[in-house]
Amino acid sequence: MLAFILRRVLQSLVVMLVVALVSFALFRYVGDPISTMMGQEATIADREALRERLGLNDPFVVQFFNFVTRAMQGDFGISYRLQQPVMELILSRLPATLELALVSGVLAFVFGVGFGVYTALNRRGWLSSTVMSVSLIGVSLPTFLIGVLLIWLFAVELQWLPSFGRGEVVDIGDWWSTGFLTSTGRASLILPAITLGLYQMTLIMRLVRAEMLEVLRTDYIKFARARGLSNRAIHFGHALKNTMVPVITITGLQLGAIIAFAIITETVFQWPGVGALFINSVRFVDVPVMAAYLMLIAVIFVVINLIVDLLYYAVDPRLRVDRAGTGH
Amino acid sequence: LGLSLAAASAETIRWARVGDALTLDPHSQNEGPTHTLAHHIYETLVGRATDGSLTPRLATEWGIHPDDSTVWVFKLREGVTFHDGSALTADDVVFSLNRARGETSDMKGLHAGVVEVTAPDSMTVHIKTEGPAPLYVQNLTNTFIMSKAWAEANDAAEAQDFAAGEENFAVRNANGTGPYTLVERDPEVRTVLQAYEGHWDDAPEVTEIIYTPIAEAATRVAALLSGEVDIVQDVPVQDIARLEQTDAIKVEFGPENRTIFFAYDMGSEKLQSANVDDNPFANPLVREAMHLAVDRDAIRQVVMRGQSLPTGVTMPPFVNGWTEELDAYSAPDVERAVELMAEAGYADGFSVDLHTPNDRYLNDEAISQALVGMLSRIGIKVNLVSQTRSMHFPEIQNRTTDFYLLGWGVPTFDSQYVFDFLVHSTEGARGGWNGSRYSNPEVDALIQAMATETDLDARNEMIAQVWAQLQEDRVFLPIHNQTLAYAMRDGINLPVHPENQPSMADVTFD
Amino acid sequence: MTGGNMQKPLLTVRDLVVEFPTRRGNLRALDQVSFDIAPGEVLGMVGESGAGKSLTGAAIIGLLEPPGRIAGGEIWLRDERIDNLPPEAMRRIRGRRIGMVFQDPLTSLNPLYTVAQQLIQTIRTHMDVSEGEARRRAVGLLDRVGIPAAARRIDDYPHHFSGGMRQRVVIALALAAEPELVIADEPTTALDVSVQAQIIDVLKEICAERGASVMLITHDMGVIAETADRVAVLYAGRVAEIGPVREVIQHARHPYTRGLMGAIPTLEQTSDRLVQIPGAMPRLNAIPTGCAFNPRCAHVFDRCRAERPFLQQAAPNHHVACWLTEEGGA
Amino acid sequence: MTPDTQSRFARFWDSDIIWSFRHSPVAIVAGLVVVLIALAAIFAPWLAPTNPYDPSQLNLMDGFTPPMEPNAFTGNSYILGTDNQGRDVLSTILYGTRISLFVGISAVLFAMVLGITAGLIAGYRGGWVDGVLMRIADVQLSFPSILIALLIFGVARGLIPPAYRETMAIWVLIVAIGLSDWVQFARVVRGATMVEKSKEYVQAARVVGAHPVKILIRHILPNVMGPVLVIATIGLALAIIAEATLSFLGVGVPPTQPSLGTLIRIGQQYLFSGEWWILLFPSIALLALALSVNLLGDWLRDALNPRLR
Amino acid sequence: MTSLVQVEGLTRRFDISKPWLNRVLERESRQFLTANADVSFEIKKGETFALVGESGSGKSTIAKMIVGLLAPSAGHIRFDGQDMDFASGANMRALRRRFQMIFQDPFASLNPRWRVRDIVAEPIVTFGLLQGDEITREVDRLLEVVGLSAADAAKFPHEFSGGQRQRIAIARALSSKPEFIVCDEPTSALDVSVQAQILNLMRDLQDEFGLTYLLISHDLSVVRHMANRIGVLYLGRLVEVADAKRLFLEPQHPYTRMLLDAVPDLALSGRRRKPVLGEIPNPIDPPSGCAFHPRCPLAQDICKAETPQPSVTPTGQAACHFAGKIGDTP
Ligand SMILES: Nc1ncnc2c1ncn2[C@@H]1O[C@H](COP(=O)(O)OP(=O)(O)OP(=O)(O)O)[C@@H](O)[C@H]1O
Ligand SMILES: Nc1ncnc2c1ncn2[C@@H]1O[C@H](COP(=O)(O)OP(=O)(O)OP(=O)(O)O)[C@@H](O)[C@H]1O
Ligand SMILES: [Mg+2]
Ligand SMILES: [Mg+2]
Ligand code: NI
Repeated sequence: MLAFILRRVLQSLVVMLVVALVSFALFRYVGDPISTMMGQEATIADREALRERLGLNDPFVVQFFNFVTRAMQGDFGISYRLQQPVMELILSRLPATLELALVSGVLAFVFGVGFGVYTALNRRGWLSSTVMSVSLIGVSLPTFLIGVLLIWLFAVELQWLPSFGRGEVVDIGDWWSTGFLTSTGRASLILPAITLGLYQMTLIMRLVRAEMLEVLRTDYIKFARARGLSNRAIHFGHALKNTMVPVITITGLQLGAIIAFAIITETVFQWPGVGALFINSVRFVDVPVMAAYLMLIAVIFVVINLIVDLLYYAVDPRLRVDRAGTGH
Repeated sequence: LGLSLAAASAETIRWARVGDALTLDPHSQNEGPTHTLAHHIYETLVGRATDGSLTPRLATEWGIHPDDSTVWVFKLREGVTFHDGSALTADDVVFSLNRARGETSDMKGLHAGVVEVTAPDSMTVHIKTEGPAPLYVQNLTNTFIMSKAWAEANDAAEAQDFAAGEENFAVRNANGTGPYTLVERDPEVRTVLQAYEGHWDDAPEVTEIIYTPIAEAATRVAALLSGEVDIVQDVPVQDIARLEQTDAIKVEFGPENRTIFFAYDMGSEKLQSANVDDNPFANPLVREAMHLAVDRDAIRQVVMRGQSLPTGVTMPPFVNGWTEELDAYSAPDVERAVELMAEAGYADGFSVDLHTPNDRYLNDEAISQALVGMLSRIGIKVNLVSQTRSMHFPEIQNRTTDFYLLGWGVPTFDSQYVFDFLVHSTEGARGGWNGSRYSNPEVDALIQAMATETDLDARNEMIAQVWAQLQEDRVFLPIHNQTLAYAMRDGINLPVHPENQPSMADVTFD
Repeated sequence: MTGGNMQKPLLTVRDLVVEFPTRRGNLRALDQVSFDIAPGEVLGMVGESGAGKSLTGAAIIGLLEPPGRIAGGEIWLRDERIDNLPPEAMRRIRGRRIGMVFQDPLTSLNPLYTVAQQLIQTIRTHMDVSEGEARRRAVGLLDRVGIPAAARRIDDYPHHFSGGMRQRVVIALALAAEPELVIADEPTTALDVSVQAQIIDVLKEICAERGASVMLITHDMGVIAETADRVAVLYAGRVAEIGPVREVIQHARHPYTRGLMGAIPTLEQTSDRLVQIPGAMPRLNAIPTGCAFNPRCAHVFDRCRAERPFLQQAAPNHHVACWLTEEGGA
Repeated sequence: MTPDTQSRFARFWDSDIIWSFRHSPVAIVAGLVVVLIALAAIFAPWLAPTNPYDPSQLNLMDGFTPPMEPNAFTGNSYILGTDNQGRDVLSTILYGTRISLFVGISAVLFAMVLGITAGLIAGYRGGWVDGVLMRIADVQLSFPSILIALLIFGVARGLIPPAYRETMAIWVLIVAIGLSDWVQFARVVRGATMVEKSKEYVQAARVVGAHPVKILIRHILPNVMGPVLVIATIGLALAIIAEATLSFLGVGVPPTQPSLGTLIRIGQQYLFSGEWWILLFPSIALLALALSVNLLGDWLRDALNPRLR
Repeated sequence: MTSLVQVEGLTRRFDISKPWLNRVLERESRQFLTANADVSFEIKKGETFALVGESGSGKSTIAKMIVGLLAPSAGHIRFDGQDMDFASGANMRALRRRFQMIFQDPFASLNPRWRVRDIVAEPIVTFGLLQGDEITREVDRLLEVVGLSAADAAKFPHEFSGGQRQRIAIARALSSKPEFIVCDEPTSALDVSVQAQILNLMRDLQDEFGLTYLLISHDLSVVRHMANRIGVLYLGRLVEVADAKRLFLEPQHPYTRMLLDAVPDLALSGRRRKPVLGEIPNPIDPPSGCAFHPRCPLAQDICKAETPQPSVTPTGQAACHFAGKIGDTP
């Protein structure tokens, strides 16, 4: 067990180093940070001086090395754009993104699994076909369009829900601010969560359906039927639990994707999360924020992977003895 | 009755625009939205009225020293206090101006000619420049005054240094003399300001400001339509009509201090992206043809939805040196343009890249696209390279573009600002944005001379001379001056500010 | 039909027809299959792959997979007709009155639940007993099927057991609610030769002990010979021959059964060549008219091609579906 | 008719997959829509009333003409109206679909080639090769697809000389979308390859000493194509949407040659201002295309799964 | 008769250790599974040599090493006097052509996407034996040899039954005109009636082409029917090699005897079959000394301590401390 976690951590470090290396190799082509850091009156000499001071003239390897050594001490530098320590900036935005991801993830999971099971059990019913087709609409239109349409309908025309932002937030401790505790906070979550979750929901639904259909054909389900177990016990106790193993993986990876896809949703809904921060940083070539964000995403993926593996462990007893080493 | 009512009731304004102030440190970013917010918390020596004229703020009087034409004298307002209660003195002003000139300040470009700032007494400040600087005062409208004691106590005596690796205290905290105090600041999310009771001026009607940036245009408009915000800046031009028609919403218009124009490399031997071996832009006939090909009215009508002022000169009307004759533009004449192209030896046209930003000016990409269509009619095949601002501007600064769109505002309200950056040959501090590679020694000499000319009439004559030359040489292809539109709830009055720096302190309620 | 054994049969299958409506027509996978099983009896069911052995079992326990459906005939469990019961009623019969053991012990157990969980769930589904009581019974069952240290191993997961052990667990599960009839569909095919005998012994003993009847599906004649009281030979979805085991093995009447017997290599006698039935069993969509076996039969005559033979008594309690029987034997 | 005398076509027509297609109304409709859209896209230059990609044919004053109504200035009228540049919406949809389809298909092909190669090699060789390839896939996965596309776009902008940018943009887009998609293929192919390689027909080929490359391509590849095809169809729909999403973020095809996604992004700006047609028609086209492709993918998944028949 | 294949001291270990880090942390050493240990035997030209043993005893591993699908960890394989070294290309090519393999599962051993023609022709093409039309003609001929028709060449494998597919596999094996064919459980997936067809076919081919077989099976009766000599494997070791006929009459090793006793009795001779005791031990951690001792009724202390070496017996060889002394135990 310990070895397993250690392996994972080691692997993750390598993954993160590579992520950092690749991102650094790429940043230099994204644009020139200096042009947005200085006003139009700045002279060429001024620009050069700033460039020099920031070490942007150093060879890419040196920049990378500096970044890694500082990052190891938890120092990701100062945002070129917002002039605040990057770590603090990202941490202050993280709760918004995580809450959004969580809610949309839960929505996607609950509805995805629910519809997935339903459509698997009633494979030829008209309701199943309808659910299957309608859910596809969600993935057949780009996220930004869905977001804007929702705003238009629910915020402008019906005026039921807020069109932007997080509403009132409540600070919990130093590190967390939550929108769950206020009514405006909760109302503000609805549209972005739907926008973000729709795609994942469709995905999970289809996956659950496919896996469930597979599992329902297995011998042990046949044997369970032959023992006269109730349909409930068979569908939800035996079949669904076995379906969950692959579903957990995909959902886990999807959670990472949700956080990444939040970029679009956050932009559309002016949701103050890390995704919006990142996209603004790209526009401003705010290298420290971009680098830190990518590392964060890598960390989140690694953590999620780890959790997924541990969940596997909990769900599937077969893995408890022999699986330890094999990654997937 | 009405007056007392307005003053008594607490009025909150929820205000949205596209982006947030990047920092509260008043000297570390020379950028519009940052200054706009700073104007609510900090003050400058002189301000800018909505008609573009200078107004007294912390300085009540100013002028060139009668004995020394290189010294500007400012008399400070009595009874001004910072939000922490301390009184404003000349020391604070000296400190602030020096801070703004500092190595890490982004405002230093505006104070490049300053040699020394001194305080002869506690209410007077002297600013000495290298030579006579008759227009220097115009540079001060965005240079904010901080409390020396506060800054030093909080280790913020210099503007934020990016390379330092640490955050400056002044980035998220503020202690100004302005009409509002900072209550809450969550960058890019929400900034809350409260009226400062100790402010020297009349108490503003707006007592609380909640400022929320909303990046997406559609969302911004939606927020106003759904009543979630009261004032929206940066209204997309296409939505203005709809907003005007909406009950309980009105839109205020006004000209902005920014000209949108195209410029082309007319100085190089050969273009970087063209399919011909020479430089067609160096040919005056080609430049003339391009002018004739452009239909500015169509751009105004369709692209800008009527929300622009087409112009024939690269400066807005507020600017010293502007005249109606310069502003006039010729009607499009494609036939003539085609003839000129043939005359110039480009009967078959040529192809060239056009660089345009797509997230900087109102409909910047669409304007460029429209130009592509217009030029294609006279045989110039334009490849449009549309990119984000952080990619676009370096192309101009590094001279890697042949043909580009640029918007230029004139914060000093004087033509020299345009000449210095866009026209003068690239030398030292001048000509940094001269992507046209225009180089005319006579013009250069005039520009240098007008910088120190204290006789305003003579100076104005020089300005007119330069403009005449520029127009004749067709150095720029001006399109229009941007206009601004602020949309707001009915009952709110907020005049449009030419620098797009509205002050909520100016808001009145019906 | 009357058996020699005049006891009332436990299970009666009459003219069972199972069809698969497919796009290439209606496939008749079982065609008028009839037999019965007396209480306490072991009926062996043999036949080539695809002959319809498993389908017969599935039809009886009501687990035909769609689109398969019972298209005719009747199935009686004692006095109750069970082929047309509503699903819920049928569910209560499954496990409680008819148990089933499948071929592959490796896949028959849900890998995510311990043996105890699966056993207890099954017991409590059918019997109104407490959790503790169910557990006690479960341990007893495991003990009975020969799992050493059952009390300790009951909380293990299936993957902790070897193949043979798992099949014992499967048998325990099938017998958990003390059914009257156990259908064992090739319970030993997936196991090693050396373990097969162990499993068959356990199954047989424990059923005998409880007086349960067994329908033993297999294609291994050796297993049948040792275990069954009677045997039914299936060919292309039809019963070719049914009778006491000794009769069928030693005096097979149907040419197919005879061929089958000759095809089995044995330890005892060695000839150079095995008896070989030419050709292969017809596909369901191409079953010849008349006797399904006629294209492969050495004794075929005209009637075989035209008319389908039905089961006829050839000896006491021994029925054969072959026209030769009527002609007086080959 | 015995199987031997059936013509190739008859056998094809009678094959399970076609049969299942013929009996699925959803699949037929979806297939029809896809074919129609594809044909319309392919023949856009002949079908479209105007060429919206030729700036010299555009008249700015035609901009914002409502559908079926004459323009206030020029008097021109268009079936589906015009957009903000005076482009005929119908023509732009036709041309844009062409680009969207091209980008989508090429990106999926690119991802497929990359993913299949990596998957085959990883699955067949196993050991450290597998380890390295799968770790690369992990790294790739920890970069969300949009980010990859954004970065690649940024890099390409920096690397490609300006003169080629416009022509290269579309290829960059293809690479960007494709690169973010290959892992899926690689994983599926790797899994299937590991299953197939232990099958006896592969061993039979190895016994006669067949070259590994030949075994991979001739034996294993055809047998892992089923799931690959399913992912590819779903991936096609995703790629088309991804192209649209990227255009929302400001990277994508040149604005003078709008794709379906770009057109939607443009139209989206006019949602509140009353020019609904610029958004509505392209959205319908995109929805119809993506939905049909998805439905086809769905059907294919079920049709290829023998256990579900 | 001269020997065609000689196997000497053949050993195969599989590294089944956990990853390096786990080993370090859990202080475990590397783990190996010995699938075959020190196996030696020879196969004479024209004979059928059979290997029997329970599942996991290492039968397939030996087969794979002989045809080069797996590399031995130790030991030699000589084919017709030449050392087989699969790493050396050119030399092997010529040798490779002379042996072939038939697999157990006729469903998995034919590529479902290939036409029968291509499947059968694959060895011909790979070895470059024939060109163009000759290939087609040869394939047609081969199909007829194995009892199919030339028209079948254009079909896909799924259009055939299991027995027919195994015939196709045999045709493929014959296509390079080999002298030696390794058959790994060629009939265990087939029905007895089809099995008889295939076994007969194999015999006929042997007579016709003078083939040499290595036949692997767990079915003693099949082995009895086909083989000239038999090797019995237990946990990767060859415990007994004997002449086929005599092995069944006079088993020298207690394990062989046990296997024989477990074979179901079809003749209904009244012989009770005795289930084998216990189960196969874990091959990762085999018992000390004679691996069979935990299940052996004759086990003595010496069996736990010493690994018995093969000793000559009246019928061949056996690796048992009491070899030859068990014939008289009942
Ligand atoms: N879902 C189905 N659709 C069509 N035909 C089917 C289906 N399921 C079974 N069959 C057919 O029914 C026949 C009987 O199948 P069954 O499984 O009962 O055979 P079996 O005698 O048990 O064979 P085996 O020994 O291989 O288990 C076979 O020919 C089979 O092809
Ligand atoms: N690639 C491998 N890695 C690890 N262990 C293996 C591998 N291949 C075979 N083994 C092990 O080697 C032993 C012998 O396997 P082999 O397949 O030769 O047995 P077998 O006698 O053919 O059994 P069966 O009758 O089941 O086919 C088994 O314990 C098996 O688990
Ligand atoms: Mg069966
Ligand atoms: Mg084997
Ligand atoms: Ni009778």
